[in-house]
Amino acid sequence: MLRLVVRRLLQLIPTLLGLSVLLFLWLNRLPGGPASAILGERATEAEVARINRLLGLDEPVWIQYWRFLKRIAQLDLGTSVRTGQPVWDEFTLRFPATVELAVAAILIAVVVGVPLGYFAARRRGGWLDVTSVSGSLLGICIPVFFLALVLKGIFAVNLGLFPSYGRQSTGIDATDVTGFAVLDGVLTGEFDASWDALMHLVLPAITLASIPLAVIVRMTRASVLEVLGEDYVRTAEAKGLRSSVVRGRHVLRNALLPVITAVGLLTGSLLSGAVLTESVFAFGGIGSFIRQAIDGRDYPVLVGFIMFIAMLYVLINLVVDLAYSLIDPRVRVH
Amino acid sequence: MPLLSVDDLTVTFRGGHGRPPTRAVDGVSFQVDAGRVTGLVGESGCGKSVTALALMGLLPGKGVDRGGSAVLDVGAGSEFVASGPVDLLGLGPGALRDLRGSRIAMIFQDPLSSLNPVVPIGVQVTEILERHRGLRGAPARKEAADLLDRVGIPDPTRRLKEYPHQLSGGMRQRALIAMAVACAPRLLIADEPTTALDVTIQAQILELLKELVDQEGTALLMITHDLGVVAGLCEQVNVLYAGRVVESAGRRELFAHPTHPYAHGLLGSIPRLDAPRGDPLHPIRGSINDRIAWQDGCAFAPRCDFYDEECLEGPPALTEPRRPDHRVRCVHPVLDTTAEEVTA
Amino acid sequence: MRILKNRAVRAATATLVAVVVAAGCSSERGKDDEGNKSKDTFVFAAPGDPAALDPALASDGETFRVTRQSFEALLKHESGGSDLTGALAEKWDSNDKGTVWTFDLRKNVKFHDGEPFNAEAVCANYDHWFNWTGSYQSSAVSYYWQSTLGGFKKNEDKEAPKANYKSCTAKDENTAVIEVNEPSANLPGGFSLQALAIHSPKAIKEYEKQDAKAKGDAITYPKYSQEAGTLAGTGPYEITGWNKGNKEVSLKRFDGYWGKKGGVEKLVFRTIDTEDGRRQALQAGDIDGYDLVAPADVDTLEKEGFQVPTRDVFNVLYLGMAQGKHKALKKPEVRQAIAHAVDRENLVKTQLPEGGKVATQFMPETVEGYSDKVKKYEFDTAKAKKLLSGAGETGLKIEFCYPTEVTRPYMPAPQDIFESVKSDLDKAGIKVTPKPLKWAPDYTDAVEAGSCALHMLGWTGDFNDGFNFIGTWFAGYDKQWGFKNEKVFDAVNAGSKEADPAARTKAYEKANEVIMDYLPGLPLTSSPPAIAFAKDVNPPEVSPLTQENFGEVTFK
Amino acid sequence: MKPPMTKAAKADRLAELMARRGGDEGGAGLWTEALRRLRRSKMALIGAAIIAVFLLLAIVGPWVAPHGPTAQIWRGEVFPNQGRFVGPRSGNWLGLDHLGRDELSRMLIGARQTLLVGVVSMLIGLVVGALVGAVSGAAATLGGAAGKRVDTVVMRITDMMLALPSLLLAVSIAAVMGQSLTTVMIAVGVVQIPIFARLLRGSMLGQGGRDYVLAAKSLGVRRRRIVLTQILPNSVSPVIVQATLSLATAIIEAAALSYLGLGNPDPAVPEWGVMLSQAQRFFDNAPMMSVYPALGIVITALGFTLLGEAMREALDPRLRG
Repeated sequence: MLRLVVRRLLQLIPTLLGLSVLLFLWLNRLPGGPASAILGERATEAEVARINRLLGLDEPVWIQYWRFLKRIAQLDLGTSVRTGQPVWDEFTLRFPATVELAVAAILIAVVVGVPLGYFAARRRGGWLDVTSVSGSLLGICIPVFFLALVLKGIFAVNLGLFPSYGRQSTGIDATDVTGFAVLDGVLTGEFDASWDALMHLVLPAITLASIPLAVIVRMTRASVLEVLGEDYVRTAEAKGLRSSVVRGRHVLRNALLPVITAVGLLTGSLLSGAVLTESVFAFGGIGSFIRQAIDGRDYPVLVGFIMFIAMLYVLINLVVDLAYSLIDPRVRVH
Repeated sequence: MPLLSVDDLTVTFRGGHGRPPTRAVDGVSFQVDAGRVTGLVGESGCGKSVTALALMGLLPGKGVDRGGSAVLDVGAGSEFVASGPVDLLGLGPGALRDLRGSRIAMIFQDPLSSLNPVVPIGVQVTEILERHRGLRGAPARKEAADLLDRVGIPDPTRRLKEYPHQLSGGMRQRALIAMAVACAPRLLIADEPTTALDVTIQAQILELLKELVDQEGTALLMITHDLGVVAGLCEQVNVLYAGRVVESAGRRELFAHPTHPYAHGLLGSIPRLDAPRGDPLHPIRGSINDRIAWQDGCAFAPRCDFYDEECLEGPPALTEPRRPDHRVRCVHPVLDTTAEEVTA
Repeated sequence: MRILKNRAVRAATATLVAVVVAAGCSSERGKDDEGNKSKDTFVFAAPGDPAALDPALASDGETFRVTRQSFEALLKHESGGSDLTGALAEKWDSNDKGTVWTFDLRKNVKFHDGEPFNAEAVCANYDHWFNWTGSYQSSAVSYYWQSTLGGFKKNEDKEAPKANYKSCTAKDENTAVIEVNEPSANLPGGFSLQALAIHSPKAIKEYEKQDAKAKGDAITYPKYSQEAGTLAGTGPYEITGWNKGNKEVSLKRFDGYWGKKGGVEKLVFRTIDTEDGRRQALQAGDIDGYDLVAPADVDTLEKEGFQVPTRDVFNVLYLGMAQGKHKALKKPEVRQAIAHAVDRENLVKTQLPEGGKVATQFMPETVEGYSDKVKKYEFDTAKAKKLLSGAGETGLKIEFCYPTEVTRPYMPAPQDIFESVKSDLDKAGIKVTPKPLKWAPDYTDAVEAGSCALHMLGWTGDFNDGFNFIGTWFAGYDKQWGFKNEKVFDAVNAGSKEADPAARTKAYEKANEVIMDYLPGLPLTSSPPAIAFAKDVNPPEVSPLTQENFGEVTFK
Repeated sequence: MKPPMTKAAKADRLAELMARRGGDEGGAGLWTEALRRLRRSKMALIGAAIIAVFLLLAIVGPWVAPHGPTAQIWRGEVFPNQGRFVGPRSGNWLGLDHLGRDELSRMLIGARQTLLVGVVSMLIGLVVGALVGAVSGAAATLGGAAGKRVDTVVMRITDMMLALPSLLLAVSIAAVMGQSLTTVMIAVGVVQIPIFARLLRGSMLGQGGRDYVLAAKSLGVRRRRIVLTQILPNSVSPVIVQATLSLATAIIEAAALSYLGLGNPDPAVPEWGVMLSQAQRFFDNAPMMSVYPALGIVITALGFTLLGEAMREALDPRLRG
């Protein structure tokens, strides 16, 4: 098991190197530089030239790349041009928010999606099947930002049930332990802070959950349908087992295997892809930060981020595989 | 009276999706006597497996019509079932669940796909003990170990923790058998239990089944296309064709005097060591799909060497051309066969 | 394996239950907090995060909006107006040449860290800036110092502007004298810049060593500038916290303030980058006010009973023309034709918030030097057509850049304004090829490089001096415009070296007339950036320079 | 006693009876099977209906549109800065947009643009993705050790592409190429590439293990032929399904890009995504202005998705029944 982990991490290195080269060439093709991004309409050519010289952006690409490599070697992701802070700090500052959001979204998707998919499969062709499937499909078809706006308009602005933006209310000055607002509240006993953070999570999480939900419903449905046709289910029935046992032990446990992989990958994409949701709800996560980085040509942040995501993906796949080996005896990791 | 008497059992799959309805079992009648081994023989597609599933109540609820009756003497009753004879086809799902595994059990064809890959063997055995015998925890595991031991699985306590993919094909089938006999059912249905195994194992498994039924006094309904198995195991044989019993007789009688052209053909198509060199096999021509509906006449007619217009005048009835205990559904039974022509 | 799994599951459920239960019983308390919180905390939503908490290092309005509540410069603009008045200096004066500036400082003023404010303190600050080295000299860090007082004691970059700052001397406890080499149009206005606000010398000493490193490929702001409570100013509020994750800066009332104490106990600035986001937050009652209201929302908000006070205009939006890019623009008739083709009234009527005006010249009427006698180009499509055919440019094809994904105080809805102007030009028979670009850096770069034949850009004044407007464009050759015209350049520069305010104003008026005769581009509009407040707030005096002092805020 | 039948007569009679019995199951090919099931699936029918309408609009829309997309004919009547808009009325059945243009006309003309974006970007993803997938799939199934290596490398890259947030990718593309309809199409298309690649490769690997391929190999059929004539044809069905689904995602992604201000800039060719992202600013005063394009997008996307899902189900041998 440990060997697997190590092997995976080693495999990561060449990938990252290749990726970084591509990135560097790519980003260097982007017009405009950080200087003018900082100064906006106040930028004059001279200023831009000076700043670029100061940042060594006037040097040839390969020199820049070499510098970059040396930095990375020292585990230094560089410094954000826009905020003037170390990229790593910026990430660690904002990532927990995104993780919280992504996890909440996935939880919703799983808790709602799996049962829906299961019963849809059981009553295949029935109204529940049709509604749940096409309903979840509808989820995919609504542009996320529009869904976000509508949800916000209704539940935050008109009904005032949930806060309309951010992670925490201003009144509550929660002590920051892990950066995970909800968790912190529990740890420090500031339960009102936890509650507050939860409330802030609801709308963004639902918005973000719309797509994973659809995926999970369909996967669960398909895979349950498949399992229901399996011989071992028939065997279980032939033993006269109670239907609860047949469903739980024999149908679900097998049907959920593919769903788990899906959940893993979905989480990954959520962690990197919450750009729209976060910016609509002004949720101080990595998504909105990256969007600003793109607008501001914040190369170090972008490079760092993509490196970050790459690692993240490898890790997630690892976790999925390990989880798999826990549930599916056929793929024990040795 | 017999343990199980199936009378005019019909199973029809409603087409749906624009397909014509297909009648898989078309008025099958046969009997299984307590403690005896009864064979249900026929080539694939003749409806033997469907018959078995119908008896087990494992056919899908939707889109399937059942007819006729299958009366089983369940002995002592349960919360859902009155004791004594009950018509399996008339029972509700709850009742069937009570009977399945306890009074009537089944062994399937492919041992690998018939075992849940992600649940340890032990659990798959104990769960049935728990369900029907209320055994839990340690005693259940103990009992399970004994069962595995009885079906000849070495080192049972270790095996209990293992998963199906860690067992050999034979082991798996033994495990399935262990589950089937776990509650000493009155009737055990074995659907091609050896087809998926290689020959050496086949023999062992058949041996095992024989022992078990002898010890327990369990009646065994052996469903197979393999006449070898029939010859080795069954006391009473029913030959199925296109969803109907076309010939029914004791083993010796049948092998001695296969009277229905189909049965005759079946036996004729077995290669035999003592046959003179160059003496050709006599396969039955065509496939089971070349048939006509029973109500139009003999379904076997299209493949039959002897048929004529009489065969096409409505369904032939069961007759007893040779002996009262040898029933044949044919207009032109093959009566001129002599013993030495076909004997195993 | 299974055991472990179960344990994990149990743990998870346990926590979950804990959270929910806890939440359940504590939610009540949460509500109460909300209840009394709104009494003493004023939450204001800004469109962007501050860059640093040391205004001297910043060049963006969001930083200044925050620091202005905590740091004060020598001078300031009068509340709600654009005229200079004393802040930390009670009176100020200069010699006739305008090179020696004498400030009579306010007495018994204390910094937040208890240090006394006096002439030494002032000079400590100015010398500190003047002696900046390394990447502090980058205009990304010290833009305003350089644009008002030029370079540094030792310019490390030959391209840097030459120093105009000479010295600062403490004549006595309460008199500071700042000398410059050349008279400059940026003075005295520059002394009011938030970037030149005075910090406690103690703090400066302490954090001087921290360098703004140009590390690898970015300038790192010094650590102190990213933390609350490092610097100390003299303003009505102290910065107590900057929660970057939460995009929130919080300030506490400073009771030792020399002037009128802050109206509310706590100020909080939160960042909500989208217009809708800010509006909805206000409507939902999550915030007490926000800036940069979309014109479309002004009316809605007022209808719903929110307060949307109108600012005076202090900016100008213009239609830039790059003669270097498109030869036809070199012809005066073409430029005039375009001027006549555009229906600027319609922009004001339909696009701008209440209080918007048609711009007749390159500065708003609130600025000294605004002239009524400039040549006006009224909307007249027919005339435009005639001029074009006269210039032999009928069926003129031209590229028109506009920025996406941005709203500027002077340009509320770029795409809409663009589309209106475009359809005007179409009517006059000018074929426009639209070229949208991301605001920064794509758009700003393209415009700077003069690669946008037509483009929209604008300017918000830093302080009330004409040169701060026209000087930024027409003091000399500039690729953005791509024309050389000494007449214009001279007229513009005439005022800048002029020490006497009256004469200077005259010069600017002249300059405006010259510019509008030459018509390098077309001033479109001046629009007041709208700001909104909740119903239960007594808003501060709104400032044309968006320099609101939130100390004036109280709750009804 | 009837006269004896001739052999021929008997044969005919038999044939007749066998025919009467009706054919047996099986025999029907994958596609005919699938089609039969499709014709009976509600989802498929609804989806197809929606698509049909959409296509019709896309084709005739621009001709039947009463006004030009950019003509600010009623400019004087709409005041976005005062929240005063004009709703549906005779002459402008869907009212006016925020610049006094006829909303209906813009919707009609927008339909074609939206379709264009969807189709082209889907094709980009499909063609490139399928190529990549096919190569790496072929390499993996028949390329031996070297092939395996090729395959892993290719898949790594696609993994990375998948890992990158699609918007980030799209945005940076737009940044390089400048904003235009083509940019949007390419950006959205590129995002689809890895999906198609993985899909095709996956199902090719699946086919590669099948007996008939082994058979072909053992018979010494040239590898290229095996891939082209055996593996590929049997691997396309999931790709076709995905293509249908991609039409939907493409349209939505395009809308997202527009929301980020990277949509097709040219007001002369309104696209629903752009219209939506421009209109949502006025949601409070003129909700319908956002609702029209939003509905357009949602319904169209739903159409393609429904059809795609139905196809997926119809083609999935495991879900037969």
